[in-house]
Amino acid sequence: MARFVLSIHCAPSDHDTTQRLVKFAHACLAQGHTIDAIFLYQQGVFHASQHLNLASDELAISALWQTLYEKKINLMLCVTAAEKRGLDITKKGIFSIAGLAEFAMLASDADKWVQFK
Amino acid sequence: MARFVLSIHCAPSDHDTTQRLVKFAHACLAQGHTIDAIFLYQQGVFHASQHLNLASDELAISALWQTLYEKKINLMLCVTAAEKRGLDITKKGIFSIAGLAEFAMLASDADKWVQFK
Amino acid sequence: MSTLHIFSKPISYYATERLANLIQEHDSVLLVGDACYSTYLYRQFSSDLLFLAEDALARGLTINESDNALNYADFVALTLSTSQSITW
Amino acid sequence: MSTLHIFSKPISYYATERLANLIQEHDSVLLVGDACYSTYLYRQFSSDLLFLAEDALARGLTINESDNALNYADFVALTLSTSQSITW
Amino acid sequence: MINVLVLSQHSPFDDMHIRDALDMTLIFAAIEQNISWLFTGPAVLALKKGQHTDPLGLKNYFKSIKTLEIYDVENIYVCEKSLVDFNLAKSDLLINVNVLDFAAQSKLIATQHQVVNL
Amino acid sequence: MINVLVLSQHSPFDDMHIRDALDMTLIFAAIEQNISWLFTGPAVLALKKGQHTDPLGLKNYFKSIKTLEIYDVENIYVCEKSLVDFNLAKSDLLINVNVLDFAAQSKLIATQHQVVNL
Repeated sequence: MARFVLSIHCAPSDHDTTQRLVKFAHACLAQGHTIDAIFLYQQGVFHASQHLNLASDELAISALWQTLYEKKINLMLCVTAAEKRGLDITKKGIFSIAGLAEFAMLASDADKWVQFK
Repeated sequence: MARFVLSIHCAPSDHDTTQRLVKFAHACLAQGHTIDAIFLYQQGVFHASQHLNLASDELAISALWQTLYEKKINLMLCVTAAEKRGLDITKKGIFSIAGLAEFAMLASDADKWVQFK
Repeated sequence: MSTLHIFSKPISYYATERLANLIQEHDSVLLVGDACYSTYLYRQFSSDLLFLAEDALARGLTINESDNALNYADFVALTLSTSQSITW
Repeated sequence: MSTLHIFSKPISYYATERLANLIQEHDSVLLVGDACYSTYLYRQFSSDLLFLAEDALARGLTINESDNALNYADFVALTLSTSQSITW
Repeated sequence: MINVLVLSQHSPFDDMHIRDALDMTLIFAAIEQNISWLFTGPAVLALKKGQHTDPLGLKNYFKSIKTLEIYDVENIYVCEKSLVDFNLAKSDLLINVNVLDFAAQSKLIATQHQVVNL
Repeated sequence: MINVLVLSQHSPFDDMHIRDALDMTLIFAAIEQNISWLFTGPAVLALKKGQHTDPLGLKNYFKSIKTLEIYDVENIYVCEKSLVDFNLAKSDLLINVNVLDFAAQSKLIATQHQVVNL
């Protein structure tokens, strides 16, 4: 069984990429693989916003991240990327605040790193 | 003398475009023109974030918007674009919350609409 | 030692000439999202294109029996059967 | 009735063929930001390119006397002397 | 009443570009300006028939495109060359559109008061 | 120790792409992995000498690029074709780099454990 890290680089307004990352993550787990971390980097940091307000016919982004959190996946928010982009890191919800070094170490130990953008 | 509206479409992490919009706006005013509104749309809504935390050698984005606010320019934040992207619209600072219709009416009355992206 | 190249947009989004030169014959090319609209334009990168079935179907494309249409389990397996992936 | 076309990135970011066909001879083409690195590549859009002087200088480019180098006052004036602008 | 042109160049699910353009088009129609919408490049794919992105969880905005006429948005233009590039015929499209060559697109742009590229 | 390749394709002031790539490169060097950084397309412009963006208020990250060697980042690669496209010679660049043709770039990619495109 393999160890994955995933990273998301696009804003939550990119619904298509978001749903793809979530499905890929669940498919990994279904095959018995491990996901050591999903890293929110570049515009991807905004996925950790606690203020997403979407209509009911839109992709339920917050609920999708919740499904990954419930599978005990470490959802890591890059703190420097977040601060430069104006995300309120005091309200992080299910996301953990991390430095680039923490993620780079996990990525170095993982078998595969797949980017979503 | 002409009436302008400007719009910004890129995130605050695009420092280059941001400084250009600000300089263009001040140059408009210096020539005696009016700026009826600057509209934050698409990823541009994040300029209204109250949580930008930049190092001192970075572009002072919040201070630049303040200079435009002090010139009494209406800094309009598109509410639907903001909600879809996760911006906290309860903390709007110097920006005013507006619908697309309000901006479209100003754009219809203006002589020129210049986009920054 | 083959690389998985992942594309999610129509080919006009990419530096076609550069990529055509970089992608090797034994590499895998996977089309997802909006890249599925125009799979045929991607033939210059690989004669053996892979694409995500549900993304193609959602976009109104018909899948032929000869097509390499993948589901998510296949996508995961593909990342493991290649040495590394690049999301362009 | 001329249009001002504004570009802020190197030309490879744009659909060159389509734009070359859309831009009219009497239109104005203004290069700002990272478009200033490679002004010569933009000649296919116009024989009379305009660019923002301070953006070009910051990027280490030298400005010749024959160049149409603009400051921000010129940029504002240009938006008024053209009928409409498009930021590509 | 002024002439406003919305320009779309992005592919259908590239961020929210096409949806932002749709919103902008509908708003200008609502405030009774003479609005036009021009699709070029991969944006023409947003007019393609037979798309059902609801199974992916993505909002099916193609339904709203189909209702543009109801909202009195009649000036929908499509770049001829882009249709060819994506192998699309007029009959493959969701709605009735005006197909324009480059010269006609330039003319369309020249008659506008404002052009917004989204 | 694994081989990690950072890929840069964006122009110098397109959002924070190059700076994000610089941060990523430095971090992998700091945790002592075998890091390489490949510049292709407009990204090669980030290596151009004589740029002073401080007057624009933009962070002069070119200074940090110059210090890469101090941080033991020695594997800096540049696409040969992209240098030609932007009319740049090796002597126009801030630092000493390895210029690679397409075959050499493909080989570089093939020897990596992870490739990150920023």
